Amino acid sequence: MVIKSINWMAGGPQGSGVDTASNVFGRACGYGGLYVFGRREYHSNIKGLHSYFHQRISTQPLLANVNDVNLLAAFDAETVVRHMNEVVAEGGIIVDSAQLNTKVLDIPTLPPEFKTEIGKFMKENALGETVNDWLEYSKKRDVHVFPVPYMALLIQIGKKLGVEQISKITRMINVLTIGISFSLLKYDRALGEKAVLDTFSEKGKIADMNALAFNHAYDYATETFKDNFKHRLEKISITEERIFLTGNQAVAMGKVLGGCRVQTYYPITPAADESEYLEAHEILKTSGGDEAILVIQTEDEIAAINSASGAALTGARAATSTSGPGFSLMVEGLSWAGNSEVPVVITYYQRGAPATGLPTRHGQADLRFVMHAGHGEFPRIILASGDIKECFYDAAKVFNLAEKYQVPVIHLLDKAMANCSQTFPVFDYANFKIDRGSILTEKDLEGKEYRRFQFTETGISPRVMLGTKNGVHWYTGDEHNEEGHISEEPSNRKMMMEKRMKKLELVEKEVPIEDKLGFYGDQKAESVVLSWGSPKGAIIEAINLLQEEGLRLGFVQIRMIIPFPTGEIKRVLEGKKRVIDIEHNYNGQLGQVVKEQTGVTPNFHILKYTGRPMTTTEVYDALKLVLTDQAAERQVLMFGS
Amino acid sequence: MVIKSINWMAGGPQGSGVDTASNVFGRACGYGGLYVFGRREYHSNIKGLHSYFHQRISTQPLLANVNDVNLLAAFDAETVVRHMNEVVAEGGIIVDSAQLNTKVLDIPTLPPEFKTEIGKFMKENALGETVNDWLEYSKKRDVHVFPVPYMALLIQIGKKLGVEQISKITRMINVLTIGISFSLLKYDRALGEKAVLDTFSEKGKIADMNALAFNHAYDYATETFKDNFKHRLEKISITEERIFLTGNQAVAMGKVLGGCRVQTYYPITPAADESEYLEAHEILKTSGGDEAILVIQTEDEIAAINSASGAALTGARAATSTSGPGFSLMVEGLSWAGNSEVPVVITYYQRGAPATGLPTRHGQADLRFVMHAGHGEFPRIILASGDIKECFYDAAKVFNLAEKYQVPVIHLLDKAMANCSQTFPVFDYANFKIDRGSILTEKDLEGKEYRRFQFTETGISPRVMLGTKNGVHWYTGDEHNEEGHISEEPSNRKMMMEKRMKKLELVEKEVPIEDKLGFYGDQKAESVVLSWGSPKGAIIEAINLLQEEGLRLGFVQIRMIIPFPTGEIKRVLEGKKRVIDIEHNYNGQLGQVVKEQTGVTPNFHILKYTGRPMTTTEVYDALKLVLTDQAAERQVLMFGS
Amino acid sequence: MVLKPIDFKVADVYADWCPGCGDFGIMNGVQMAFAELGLEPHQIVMVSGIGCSGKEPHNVKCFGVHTLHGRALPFAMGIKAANPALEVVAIGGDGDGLGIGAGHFVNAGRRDLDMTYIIHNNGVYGLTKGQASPTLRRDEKTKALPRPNINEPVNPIGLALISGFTFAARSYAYDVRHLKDTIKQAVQHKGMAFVECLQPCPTYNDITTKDWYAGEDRKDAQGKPQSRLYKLDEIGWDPVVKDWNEDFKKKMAALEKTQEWGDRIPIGVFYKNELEPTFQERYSKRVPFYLTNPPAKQKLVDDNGNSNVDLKQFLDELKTS
Amino acid sequence: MVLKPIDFKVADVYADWCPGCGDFGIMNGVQMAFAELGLEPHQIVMVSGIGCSGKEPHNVKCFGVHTLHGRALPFAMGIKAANPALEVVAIGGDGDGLGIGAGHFVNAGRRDLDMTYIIHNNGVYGLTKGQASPTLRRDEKTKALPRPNINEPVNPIGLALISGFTFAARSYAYDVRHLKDTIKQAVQHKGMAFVECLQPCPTYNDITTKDWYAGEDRKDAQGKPQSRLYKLDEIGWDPVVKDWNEDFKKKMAALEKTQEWGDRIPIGVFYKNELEPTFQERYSKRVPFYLTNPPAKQKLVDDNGNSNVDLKQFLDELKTS
Ligand SMILES: Cc1ncc(C[n+]2csc(CCOP(=O)(O)OP(=O)(O)O)c2C)c(N)n1
Ligand SMILES: Cc1ncc(C[n+]2csc(CCOP(=O)(O)OP(=O)(O)O)c2C)c(N)n1
Ligand code: SF4
Ligand code: SF4
Ligand SMILES: [Mg+2]
Ligand SMILES: [Mg+2]
Repeated sequence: MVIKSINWMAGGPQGSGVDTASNVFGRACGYGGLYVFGRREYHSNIKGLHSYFHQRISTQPLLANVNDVNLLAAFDAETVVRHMNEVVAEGGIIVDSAQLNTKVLDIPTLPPEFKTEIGKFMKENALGETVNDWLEYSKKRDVHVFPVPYMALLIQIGKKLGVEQISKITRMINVLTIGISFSLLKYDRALGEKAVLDTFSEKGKIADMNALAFNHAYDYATETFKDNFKHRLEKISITEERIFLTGNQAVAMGKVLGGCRVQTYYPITPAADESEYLEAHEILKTSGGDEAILVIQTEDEIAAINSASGAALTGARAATSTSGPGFSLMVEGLSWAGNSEVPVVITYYQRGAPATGLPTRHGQADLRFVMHAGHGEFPRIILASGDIKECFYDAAKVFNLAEKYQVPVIHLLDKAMANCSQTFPVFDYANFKIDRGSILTEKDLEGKEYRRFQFTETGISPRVMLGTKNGVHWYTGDEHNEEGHISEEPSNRKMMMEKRMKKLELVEKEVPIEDKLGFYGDQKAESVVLSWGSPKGAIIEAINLLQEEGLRLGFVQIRMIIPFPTGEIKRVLEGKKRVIDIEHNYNGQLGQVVKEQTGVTPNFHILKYTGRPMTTTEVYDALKLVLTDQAAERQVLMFGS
Repeated sequence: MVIKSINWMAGGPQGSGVDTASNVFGRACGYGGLYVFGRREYHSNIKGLHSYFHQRISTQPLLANVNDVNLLAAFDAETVVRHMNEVVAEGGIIVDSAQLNTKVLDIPTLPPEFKTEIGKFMKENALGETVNDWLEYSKKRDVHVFPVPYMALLIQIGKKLGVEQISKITRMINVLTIGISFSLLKYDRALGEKAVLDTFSEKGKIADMNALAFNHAYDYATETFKDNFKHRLEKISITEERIFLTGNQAVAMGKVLGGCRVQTYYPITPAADESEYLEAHEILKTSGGDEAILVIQTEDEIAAINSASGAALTGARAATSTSGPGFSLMVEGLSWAGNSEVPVVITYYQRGAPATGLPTRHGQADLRFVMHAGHGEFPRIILASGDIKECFYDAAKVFNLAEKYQVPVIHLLDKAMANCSQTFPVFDYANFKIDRGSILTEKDLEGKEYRRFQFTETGISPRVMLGTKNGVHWYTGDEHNEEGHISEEPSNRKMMMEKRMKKLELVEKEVPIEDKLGFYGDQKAESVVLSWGSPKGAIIEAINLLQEEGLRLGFVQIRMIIPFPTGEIKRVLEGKKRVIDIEHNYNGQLGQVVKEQTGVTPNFHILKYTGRPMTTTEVYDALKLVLTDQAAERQVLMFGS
Repeated sequence: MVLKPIDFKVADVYADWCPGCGDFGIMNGVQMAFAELGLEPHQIVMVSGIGCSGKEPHNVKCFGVHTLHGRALPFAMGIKAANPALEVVAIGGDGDGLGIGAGHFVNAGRRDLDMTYIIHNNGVYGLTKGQASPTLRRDEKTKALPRPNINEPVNPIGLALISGFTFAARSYAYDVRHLKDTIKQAVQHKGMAFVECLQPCPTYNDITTKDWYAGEDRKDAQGKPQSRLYKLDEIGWDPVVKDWNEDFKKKMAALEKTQEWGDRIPIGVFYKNELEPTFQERYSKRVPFYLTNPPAKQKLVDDNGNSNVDLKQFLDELKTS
Repeated sequence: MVLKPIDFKVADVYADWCPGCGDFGIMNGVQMAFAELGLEPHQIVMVSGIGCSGKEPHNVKCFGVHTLHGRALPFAMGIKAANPALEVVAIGGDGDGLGIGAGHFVNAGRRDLDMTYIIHNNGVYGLTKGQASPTLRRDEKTKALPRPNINEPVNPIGLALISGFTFAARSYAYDVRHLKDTIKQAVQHKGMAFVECLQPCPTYNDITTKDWYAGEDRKDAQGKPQSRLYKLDEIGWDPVVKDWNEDFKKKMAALEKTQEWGDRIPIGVFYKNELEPTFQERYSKRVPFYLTNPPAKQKLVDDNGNSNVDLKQFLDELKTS
């Protein structure tokens, strides 16, 4: 089933309102009963460098993004240069007419290596040096160009508003392009206006100013562009309740649901938004008494993990949220938590790495790292969500796992998920159970001698929270005896190691299969895709497309990384003709893990490490090559600027 | 070939001179042309808790330690309790007669979990509660007991010396037991005396005092113990020059040889001894001008790795030295070094983990961690030495690898190697070559435009040191272009990732096979042992013993962990009936890596994670069970207190 | 039930410090202080770093959290913030707190959680065998150092004052009475309290030894050693800031006092300010029920075992239909 | 060849700070200072952390080492120690240097390497979109904060003084001339120099803005804004410690000056002491050829390509036969 969609993109300098525009656009579509999938790209920069937002819109639920752009709203010249070729035939480009004469190679924000690239492109295609020359090239590919005198329009708007300050009006370029866009797409103006008003609702007069700008631009375009731009966005009527949200927001809500009451963090992209969102909503509505989530910005990530562990010992469900560089600093703390059996949760958003890497870009190259992070051997659970909905439920579940098995849990996410935005039917959470595991209270302990690390059949010792009467006990990062005191005795050491490690066997046994992996597509097909994390949506969409063409394919999404569902995966993979590993990294890390665990070696790899997430288009193309025996063993995807 | 040896052990509270005694003992044996292999065990404690030193002595070169003790010098009651059963029939125990009536369960330093253990032992064997009762049990096993009135003897010695201060004489218990030991073993008294004098040579009068104590005790024993203790230590005459040293010392010397001129460190066991040894020898003798190694104690390990990287950028060969907890903190810095192609060396001494773990005990559980440490993917080289001699040469070689390939190199060691002491023929180092890789100077650069990260065929870009005229350039932890400026361009990103990663292919190609793995034993045998690091010696000795019994076995020691010598290992392992993985960890980590890399799954595991190193005895026993088809898939070794 | 110091002892754990180590004194001081404060073991959490000093919680009967090298404060902060009803006392070595942990030290001052931090100042890294700690003076060469110390020392109380600790004191491991009193004041202080405890390390620090503090090297005419330590109390020192106007002055005076070293070394409370609102007070302004229903005590769950959270407040903002 | 500021510009790198960002001013100040100091690009290494400020080296033509968040000082220390001939200037944000990097800051003071550290004090974590940095005052709520800042601010110059920096100054991003002069003095200072540079962040800090510093909110009768900043020079401030006796007094005076904020904010050199031996001097006592043949310059190798080291000194100690 090919999901038909209209694909709109806004691009411009970071700080010029690309995000806001896209949010308005997405909401407006949501109000019209449409599904939205938004992909957001931006530099590690606050103002000036290129950013863009791709909104895919459909009447059908969307799982991923695609390459195509039907309508590009270019705030500036660079956007034209970077995205022109993504616009499909019969698509359109909204461009500032003042930029038409800009010389492409004079755009100051283009780095030399990119200039070299486009220089080559210009030469190959005999392109002139101005934006206009470039657009002429597009026109030859049947792309409509809609030049709009942004400044002139803004001045008209400013006059209507009685605002003269240039900076105040230029800020509205974004809303202006939405007005133009919706007009071109013939979308319901009222929904656009409502989205504008809602988005700026907390900013008083600004909301009205923007609404006026929107309408002015809408009118202008309706009057000006009479050529028959064929793409249409039409509202439909729906009855179900839907939400429009990002991965960060889904995780935050999931955490609250799961009982998280202490969140520590040190600012880092793309994790910090989650913590700030939580702090903004710190006082919780509950069916019981007063509750709140305490969000603490610590001095660094070392403090973040260790404070969270400290909090967890008191009985508060506690988490910290970070990305690669921060997690690198948490490794020692993780090791302590593992050794002391602390139920602490680490939400880990992968991004382009190594080092500072591509701080605002996507990556999935930290799988092996999280699996083995920390000196020594200790149990941990790793759950990798594959989409926003999983983000939500997993973010809640991890706290149950952490407390039940008394282990640190890593919830593994990535930038693509964190920053994409999607519409969903309102999440159902009414029956989400809280399982706190084995906890002893003051009463239970009366007259007893409590040993925190008592040897038990399962390896799980009943917990007592710090502060509980009759339950005084000790923790140490050293190897310890049942009381929690330092012990260097060999036989105690052996038993303690085994006590800790065997908890993983229990997890393996008790966690239901559907939380460990997802299976999609055709179970019986001779080819199977193997993946984890954010490629999920693109893979499912691609499989569906291939299915339509009679190319059959299964897809196993690995959700639980540790303990690894070895048996199940082996069963699914064994005997397949093609095992196709798809991930956002260089080494094909999941493929390696699968090989190590199951003995099955993936024979095809579709990898991407440009920092940009895979699209359905790319995955479809690459898989088709594999299935038609035209692919190399290793395909490296490159789409996206 | 069974290596015959005499095994002496000294035990007592930490701080009572166990180490010094053992050093004296070992040196004295060395002076007599004998080979020594010393194993040292101590608590994470400065004074009071039990420590011991096992010295194995032979006329043949020794590769490892064994379980047996022929003569135990017990400084205190606890030593008797802990080691009595290690003393073989016809062996002996030197014990303080004042301790004979000590009640075993009253020894204050015994932790409750150990008391439970020995309680059980006492019950099972119907042992009485005093040290004497225990020794009676030993006597039944044909062990000689030599009670010595330590205090009375010391007072006599004090009188001779004119020293009354009790604390000054009690300090000499250690030397006293050596006098007794050498007398019982009928070893050359003069060599013992010389070892005492040399050991205390920097302490003035103390040397003489100790020599007197040694002689006094020697005489006392000769007169007192006429029973025929059958074990003998005999000097032999040799012509070659030998040294007696620890792993820490070997690494330090290797570093200096390899050109290390900046060493940063933060104190941690068992790494710090190396840095302090270097600092004590900071001014170097060279064939050229003045040189010195700058040793810097930093405020933490984060500073240590990053300062070392900074130093490396200036052209100084730079290293840092640490163990698990410290390395955990270096992970982010490692990632930066990988991304910026910094030739920095990390000397990593594994110890009992996780967290603080067993800080003074042994472990090999950080293999997977070092392989994958750091967010993102970047090249690193990992070399794992298997004995003191390899420690020395590898410590020098790693600097060549680091500079030639411009990657961080991890030299992986462990506590067993760091703290064992051994005699060797003087290392031959006259022809050790320094290879600094591709470096451009001021002259080379004249009139040229330099790009630090220039794309090249091999992935290696010529280096320029900070400060070089005409060579200004940039580093960043962000992804960067050839100049070293931040770049988020997808195609540049792809090329940079590939540039960095492909250097590993070159390493793989250029490093000679003998640096990648060692092969011992019978290549054609149907069983092969797989191991890395310090078990090497015990495995070789065990194989030799089994060989004598007609049980044939090969052994492949993996020395280069990254890049992994996949092809070579596959060749060695494939088609073998038994692949036996031997390591000091819980998971059989090297086995996992081998499975992942070669597809070959080890079918037997001999593992140990008590924090104590494997002995030849243990490995021999375990292998024999495997070869005679009596072994479980997984054997967990437990020897050593 | 009024407890005695002995009730804070741990029966089956051997305190494995060297004979004569100042840590014994500090342990006793802590136990006495807890007893006199009328606390019960379960009300207290002792959090430590790694070092000889870091082992202390194992020898004190209350909740003990022996953490990582340099990280006592972050753990303590998480504990205290999640359950402000607990009496949290963090302790650690000078290397632990002022070397690897210095960043947490500085930032803990800014946060002003109502807890106590005691640093064992022995001038060395004890447990790693005597390297220079950040408090060792420049050019000093203690026993185990291959070369004299190349760095200047840090000024612990000075650093605490500049970092915003609202209580700063110094005591001495062998003056257990004084130490006990000082710890009591620190625990009772409303705000983040710092105690620098001078601690001889007989094994590795052969410079600032017990004898040195006691002035064994400078006896008066009668042959009586002239202790180097004197009590701020005795000179009528008033550390308490009574109104904000005198705050800076008192801070500076305290700082000046830290300059005294060598022949006269002051011990006692240098500075104390309870005017500053604590973290608890600050946060309670935002979340009024924080102290009555802190994170550690919240229910999370309803009677059916479901999460008690109503996500409406989030969802309403996100709804598009 | 005398270089001009423009010679320190980097042609093909776009400086991507927000319009009006104080970082532009700082970049200019640095470039001007380097030119006026008569330095050539290859003699200088600029080391930075991560943040908006951390990008600065890419816009200055000299060796640039853009490191990790909070780690500029450790890298700089390694560089300077290995090659003391280099002029090393470390820079970074206030979050970078005083939050995550505070431990290095404190310990760098103790080491007193002869280099310079410039902190860009903008009160926020710029590059992560405006969270509170350690210098933001309590209860202040800048644009991006969901809640007012709950922590007290750190006092950067105070912390430098207590930590043993031997030079401490403050300047202002938009007073490029003053900034240039201050940086020059810092670089020329023998010892570890600290410069706090007040830096408006027009995007996230809407409290200490350019207008606020300029006093646009308090105009005199003539309508002229009354700048909040004043120069220590102008009040005849003498920061230089001429002999050790006056050291503490001058330090305290400097500290007292840091208390001024709000209506009158001093800029200039607060404190300067060159009596203290630098790390270089201290180490040279042990290794006399350190400055002439530092680690970065040693040969390592003999004419045959072999290591030039003679291990005899080690081996002799270890020999048993
Ligand atoms: C991350 C890390 N680095 C180093 C160590 C090794 N280590 C153990 S104790 C210690 C220092 C102890 O000195 P101090 O903090 O002054 O405590 P003291 O022993 O003197 O009481 C160090 C460095 C460690 N445990 N963890
Ligand atoms: C270890 C680590 N944690 C977090 C981050 C994310 N990060 C990037 S810049 C920054 C803060 C920047 O603030 P500041 O240091 O004040 O510099 P400014 O941007 O204000 O100049 C942070 C936290 C990181 N890069 N590395
Ligand atoms: S080494 Fe020093 S601090 Fe540690 S226990 Fe011994 S005396 Fe105490
Ligand atoms: S966010 Fe602030 S500090 Fe960063 S570039 Fe923009 S104005 Fe400058
Ligand atoms: Mg100490
Ligand atoms: Mg800042």
